[in-house]
Amino acid sequence: MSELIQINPQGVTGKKYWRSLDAMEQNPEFTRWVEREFQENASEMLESGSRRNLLKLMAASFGLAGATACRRPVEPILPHAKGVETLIHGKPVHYATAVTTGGAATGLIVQCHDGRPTKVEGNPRHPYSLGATNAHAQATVLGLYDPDRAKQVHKGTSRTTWDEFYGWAMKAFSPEQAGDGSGIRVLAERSSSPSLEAVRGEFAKKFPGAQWVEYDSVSFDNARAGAEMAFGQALEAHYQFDKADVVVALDADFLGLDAVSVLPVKQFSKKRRVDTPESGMNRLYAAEANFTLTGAMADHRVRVRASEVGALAMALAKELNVSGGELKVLGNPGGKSEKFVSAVAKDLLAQRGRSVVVAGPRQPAAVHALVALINQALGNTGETVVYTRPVVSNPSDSLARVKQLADDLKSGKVKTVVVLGGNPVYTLPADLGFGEALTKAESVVALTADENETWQAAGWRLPEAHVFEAWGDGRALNGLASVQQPLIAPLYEGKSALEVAAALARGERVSGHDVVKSYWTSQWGGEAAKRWQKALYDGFVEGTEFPVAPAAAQAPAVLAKVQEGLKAAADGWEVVFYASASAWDGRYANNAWMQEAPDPMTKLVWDNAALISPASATELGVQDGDYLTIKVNGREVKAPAMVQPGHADKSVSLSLGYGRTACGRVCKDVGHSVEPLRTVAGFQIAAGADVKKGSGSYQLVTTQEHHSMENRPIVLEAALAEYREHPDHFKHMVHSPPRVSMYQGFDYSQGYQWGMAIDLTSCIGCNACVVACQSENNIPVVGKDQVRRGREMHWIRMDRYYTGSEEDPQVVTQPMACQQCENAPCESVCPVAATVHSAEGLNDMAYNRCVGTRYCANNCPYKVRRFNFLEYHKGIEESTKMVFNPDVTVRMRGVMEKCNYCVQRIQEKKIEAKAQGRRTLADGEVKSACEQACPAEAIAFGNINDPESRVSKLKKQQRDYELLEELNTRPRTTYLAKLRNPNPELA
Amino acid sequence: MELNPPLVTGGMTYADVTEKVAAITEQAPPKQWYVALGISMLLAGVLFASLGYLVTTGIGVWGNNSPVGWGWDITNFVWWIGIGHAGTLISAILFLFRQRWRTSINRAAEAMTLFAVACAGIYPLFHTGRPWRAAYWLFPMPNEALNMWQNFRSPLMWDVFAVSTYATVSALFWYVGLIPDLATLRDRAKTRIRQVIFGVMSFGWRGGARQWRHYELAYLLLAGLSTPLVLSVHSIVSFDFATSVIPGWHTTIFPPYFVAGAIFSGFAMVVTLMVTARYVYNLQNLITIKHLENMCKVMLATGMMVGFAYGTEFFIAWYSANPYERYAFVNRAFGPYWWAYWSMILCNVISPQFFWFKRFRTSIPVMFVLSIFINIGMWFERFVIIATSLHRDFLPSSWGYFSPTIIDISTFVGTMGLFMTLFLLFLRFLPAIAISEVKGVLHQQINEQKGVAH
Amino acid sequence: MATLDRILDRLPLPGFLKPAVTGAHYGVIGDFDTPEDLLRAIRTARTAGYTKLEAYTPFPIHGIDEALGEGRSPLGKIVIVCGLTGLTLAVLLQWWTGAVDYPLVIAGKPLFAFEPSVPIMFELSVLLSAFGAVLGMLALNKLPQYYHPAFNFTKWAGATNDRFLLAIEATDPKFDAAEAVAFLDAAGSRHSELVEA
Amino acid sequence: MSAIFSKKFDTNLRVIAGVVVVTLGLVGGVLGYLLHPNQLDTGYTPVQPVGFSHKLHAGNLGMDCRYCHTSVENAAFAAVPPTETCMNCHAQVKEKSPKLQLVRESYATGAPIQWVKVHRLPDYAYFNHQAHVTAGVSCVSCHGRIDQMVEVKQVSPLSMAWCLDCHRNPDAHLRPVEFVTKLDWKPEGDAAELGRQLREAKNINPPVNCSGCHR
Repeated sequence: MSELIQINPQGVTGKKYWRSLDAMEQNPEFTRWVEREFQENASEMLESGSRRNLLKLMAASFGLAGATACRRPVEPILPHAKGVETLIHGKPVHYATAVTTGGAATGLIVQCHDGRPTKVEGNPRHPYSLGATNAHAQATVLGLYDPDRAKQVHKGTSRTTWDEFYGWAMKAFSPEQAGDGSGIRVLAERSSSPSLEAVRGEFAKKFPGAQWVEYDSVSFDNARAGAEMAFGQALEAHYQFDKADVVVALDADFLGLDAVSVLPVKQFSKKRRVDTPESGMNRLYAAEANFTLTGAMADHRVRVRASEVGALAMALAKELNVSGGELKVLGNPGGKSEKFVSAVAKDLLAQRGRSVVVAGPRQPAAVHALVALINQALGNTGETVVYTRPVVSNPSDSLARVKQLADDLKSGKVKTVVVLGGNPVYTLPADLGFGEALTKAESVVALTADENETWQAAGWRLPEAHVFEAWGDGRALNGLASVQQPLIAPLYEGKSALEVAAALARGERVSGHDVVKSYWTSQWGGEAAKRWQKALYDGFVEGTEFPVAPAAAQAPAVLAKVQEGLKAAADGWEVVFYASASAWDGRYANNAWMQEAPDPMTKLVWDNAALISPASATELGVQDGDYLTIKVNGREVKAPAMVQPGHADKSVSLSLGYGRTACGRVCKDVGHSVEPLRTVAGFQIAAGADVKKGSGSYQLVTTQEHHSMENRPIVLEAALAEYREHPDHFKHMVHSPPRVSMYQGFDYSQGYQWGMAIDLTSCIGCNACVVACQSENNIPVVGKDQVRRGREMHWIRMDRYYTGSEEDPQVVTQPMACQQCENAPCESVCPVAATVHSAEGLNDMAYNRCVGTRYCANNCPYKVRRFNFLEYHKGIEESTKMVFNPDVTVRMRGVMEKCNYCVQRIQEKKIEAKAQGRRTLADGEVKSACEQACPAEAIAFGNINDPESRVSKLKKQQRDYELLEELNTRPRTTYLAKLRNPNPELA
Repeated sequence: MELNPPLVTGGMTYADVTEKVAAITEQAPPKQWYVALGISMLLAGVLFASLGYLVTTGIGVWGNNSPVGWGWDITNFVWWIGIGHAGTLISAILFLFRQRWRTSINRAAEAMTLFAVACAGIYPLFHTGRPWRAAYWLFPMPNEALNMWQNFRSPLMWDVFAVSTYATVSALFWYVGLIPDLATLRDRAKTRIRQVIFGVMSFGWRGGARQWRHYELAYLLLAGLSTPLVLSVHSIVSFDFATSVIPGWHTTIFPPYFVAGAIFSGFAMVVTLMVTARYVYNLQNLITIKHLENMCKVMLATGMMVGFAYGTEFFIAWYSANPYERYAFVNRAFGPYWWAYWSMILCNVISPQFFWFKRFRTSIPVMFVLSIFINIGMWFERFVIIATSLHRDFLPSSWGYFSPTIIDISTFVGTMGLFMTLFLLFLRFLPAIAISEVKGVLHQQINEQKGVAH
Repeated sequence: MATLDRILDRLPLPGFLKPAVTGAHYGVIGDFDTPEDLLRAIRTARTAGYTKLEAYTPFPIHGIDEALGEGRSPLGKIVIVCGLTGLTLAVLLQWWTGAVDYPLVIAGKPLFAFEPSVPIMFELSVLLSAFGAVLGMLALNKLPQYYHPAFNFTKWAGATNDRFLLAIEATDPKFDAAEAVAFLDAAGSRHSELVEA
Repeated sequence: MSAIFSKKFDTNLRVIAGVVVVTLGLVGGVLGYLLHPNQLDTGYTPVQPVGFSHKLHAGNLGMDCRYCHTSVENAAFAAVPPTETCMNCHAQVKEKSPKLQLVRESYATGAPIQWVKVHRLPDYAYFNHQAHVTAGVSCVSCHGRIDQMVEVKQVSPLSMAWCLDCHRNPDAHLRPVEFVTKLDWKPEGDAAELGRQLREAKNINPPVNCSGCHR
């Protein structure tokens, strides 16, 4: 990231950029589309054009076979009438901004091409990103161009304007009409925005009787409630995995779906990395029901039902002698866990102050309190676990407040409801009957991102601006504030929650920019202007972190409360709800990249499923795809079963976010809604379920159908101890004849020679690289049916294998992209020389030369080549085309494509360096998209001729191996064998 | 047992031979011909519709996927090319070996070659994602604008040369053989239009002794050229697979194995067609049981070779101790495509064993049914080699499965329609039996009989 | 037109355009029952001193060349030259395009090598040889030649069916129409006649 | 039986065939020549909405190319200037000229002038002005003597073969960077030798790999 250019802080700048865009795009059709878009209804949008499908134009002109220029199309150049400073056509610029999920902000850098955001990266200087991102952040940019977004203000189903709305609102929210506001309720998504908090204060002052409720569909309240139980105040726990040698995850997916996972992954993998056989390595224990990424990384994993985790924690606490006294152990958390608990306890005790015990957000508050006690007893508090005050308000009781809101609605106390963001009608506990309750209010105002269930239930339907379109701010989990600056003026009529809230609170329309800027300048006083610029440039506001809160628990008193709060697990089936790795709580359901990103564990695409253990499947007599009928307290859903090896028995894991009823084109009829099962009491874990085989079955589609390595040396794996004893262990795992070539080979000793090393010890298999690659390289989405036929297009795929028994397997993951073989089998078979080697060791793929015999793909032993079987870009909206990276050709049907180490980035940096008079690129200057996104820093890319480059150093490790080396393909991508650090006691 | 049964029976004269063969082209064809042509043309129409849909929509209309980049397309290509081989074999190799029994079947067999190669040629062209580019990029034409050339190291490039050479040489060979017979038709022609058409087509052939001298040498040379050519074509087709790294493909046995398989399937197709034509046109005296029996012997021999190759593959996979190779072959027999494998074994290895018995070798219904079995089996052989090798190769993560779509089926059935259309038109309008060659055989036979009589 | 004919005559186009016969008559053609009769007649005619003889038969007949005194056909040489041309072309094509004009590193293999070039070398040799054989045959036989006086023979149709014709051409120094008719009749011809040119 | 074809048939056939072959050969040759990128793609001179004369501005007045094409050293695109750039001078010079009506309108309304693109590469070819200009490849190497053109005309075929010619032998097209926009610059002494020195000094290795231009 060589330069961060801040956006012109005038609110209208974005608009100007946007206006300039069509000129830059030189696309009259596009201009027409924009104009029409602002005039007419969205139904008109179903036009399919693929004008910018560059290669398609080639096809169209084929008839003229080279004579195209006889009738050369007149192509206009439309320069600006007035120049725009800072904008150089064709030169991407980068802006720092932030995105808030679950109330916590993460810093991002967004790349813009000619005024349109095209690629999201992490902000290297933001402590919760450190340059990396997760898959969802990568996909945010596609959400911006989602053609099914809520676009225009509606009253009921008829089109209206913001003026109309504000005209009504200024009256309805005037003291004359609303009085003290006791009839007003605001329901907003969890926010850590200081500006919004200030606006909320103004609103409360204006309407003391009104209530403002914040909620989370995927709730983290339990953790904070647990802290409240332990320390008397709701605190946010921060686990410093980079200081912990032993980590115990109790139903905690801190590497996966537990909120913002980038930082924990960064920290964890730092302790996991093995540079020499002597390096230390942390040890991870996991106890969980569903198989998560955290469980996959674990050195020891024990499968227990979610409701049994409390008992296990209690057993652990007892073993650790937390209370110093007698502890009541609940039930039997499973046969295997006894040995597990004692081994874990021993390990923890040996690493006092250098260990972490972490409970998942799904676990009840008592478990979190118990875990806080354990950490305290181990001396971890203050070392590896610190507490701060939470960044969200009402941190521990949002569900109760939502319930209160629903009750108020039902009792008719509420006249006006304002929903700011989210989709409460779909995500709130079903027993609240929120959609039904809303009808009791006189006026319902909903500001939503898409025309979702909540939008449909509202009277005033307001389009919410995308995070890249609006000013805002937010705090990272540790309190560090970021200003969220827009990268483009709203494409449609969207406004942010902050703008609407401010208008309602102040009784006048205000721009988001003014609200945010005036809040922060008021905080700074003197050097406000300079600090504002710096905050925008840095992507965060220096010095806003919260101080560490003192946290000390009175063990016996807390234990008493814990024992009171913990119940023994009930027998019978239980249901666990988890956020989907793709759709999350449904907010990414219309994001095609996320739908097509396979679930990291099940590899399921375009669906959710009811995950059950193999034994449970046998018991129920079901196979993958057979319907299950799941009943909880009289509520029932039907969902297709999927066998998840390593899942706890008698437990069903259901992912949220599917089966939406009011939804865009992407998520139409995708998956099964499990939301009807969620209740206030069983919002995350529902016990006492009745699970039966249902009638019929359903087609589930995965990107990987075979899950065993068939004893082949694909992912090489060993225990750390083994590696220490025999550092050359992996060199002997594959026996192949001497790799002698008939040919002399080519000299690759000069200049840049690109190579990649992927550390399988670090890789957590999270998909960030997959989506980053999709975004960078204009990779099409093909849809469920095409994936079923085996035609997914991902250039990098995340292979996942199970090893060991079906009941208790271990998992290894392996990112698999083009290996850039020096002796590439694909090259010699191409009849038209469309794929040949470059002087820098790249396996070039010239799409415009390819005729599509698919021979190269057949002959690729790694099967990483992707063929455009159909026109996969056909029918995508003009607006969605704006997401394309202009530096990468959009491939037409009939051509082969594959990873090329982001050659466009290599070229860009090489040209830049040369223009600056530099002879060589520095290591790390060129980052492939996958490398840049990877939170585990498992991927290293660079010049292997430079002995000091990161990739060269990794390749020098003894763990380094070439996949299928016996074929003598001499791949440039090599893997570093996977190490685990098992506890000898449990081995 | 007669040592050397006559190849032309029924005491036919030269004029009888002319009359018998030429009359077919001069009289109105039987009703069945029209029915058959109607059906064939309909199917050929299905082919063109399928190809049109394919070109306008993409390869995705077929079942091909990743990892099975080639499915029915290349299977059908190899199958059709293989079928073609019998024609060349009969006309060239048997000619060189002075096998006189070839004469009554070589013309139709050569025509079959041409039409089979035409059907085969459709696939390499249309299996590409962008056939409009493949059409001219695959031939080395000077290209100043791009400065790009083909990759002559690619087996597909070799295919381009092999198949186009094969098609050209076969057409030349076939047409050279036709010239004297076209002259016969010209001289028999009753209408001006037939006179002109056959007159033009026969180039003014007179059958002068000097013409025959050059002609015979040309024919001999073409036969001599076609013999290594026909062996090379299927060898080169097999290189598509043999030079790759995929287990199940990467096999040195492929060239002879493919050639044997090609002859096997080609003879089966000749039997299928000749038995039918013989029945419809009453050609029992020209295509005798002796001809058919000889073909059954060839099928038995080549079937055994193919069976031996199947066994060798398994042995080598085991002997190589290469786990990927071993798996590939175990997977063929016991994996998801076990049914294809065992269909292949049943049709190709078991069914020709009946030909050990003269009773079956000389039974028209038995050989007809078995020839169809062999054609099916040989199709499965190619499918097994292509699809089962591809669907599970090195990394289990990329394993997949191939299922054909309706367009796969319609394209394949369509090529049969095209083949039958061309073949029926050939039967109707051109001498289906080499008149002059049969007369040569008859002359020799007459002399031999005289010799016996003396 | 005559000048054109002369020019075209001199063009090195094999077998082109030279009128088969000049003069009013082509010669006398006799019509025989069997190849053996024909062979006998040829031998008699040669003994009788006729030199410009041509036989027309529906299929090639062994021994007729010797009987007519014809030597070896030069076709083999033509084919060898064509085949070698094909071979050379193939080598040059693959070497020049791969190693000279745009050398591209493909799969780490040499820019030009003998082994992968064999298939195309072979195929091009065969292709050009086959063209050589067919076009050479046509050229040597002066085909296509749509008009030939022999077609004027009243019983010509038999020549491509079951009759065996022998022509004594008018260019024969010993030629005399009446004598030739008588000679052929005597040699066993069923019908002999003087044929127009 | 009488002959089917007349005596003249063979001669006529050959004459006709000869004529056809010669004609086809001629047509093929002519087409091949005309369709060659050197003929087909060069000479394109579209009519521009404003009669801007490069000869006047860049030639007679001696304005540097980069006065208008500002981004040529910094970006892949050389950028056609905004109307504003025209108005820098034409607010004072020829401010009433009817020829500049469109320019003034554009400036007043903000509507862009619809220039017609002259040099057009296929979308899959990623040409980068910055890379060439900073390496010392002059504008003239591709665009010709723009300073002598009243109307801009494409003088190079911009075909792949043409690109490769220079990428393989760049020496003749290299000059010190300061003279890049001096279209009439001639090296003192041996041009090839100077080019070689520049290439070595600046480590210029133009790519001839696919990915050099196609991504």
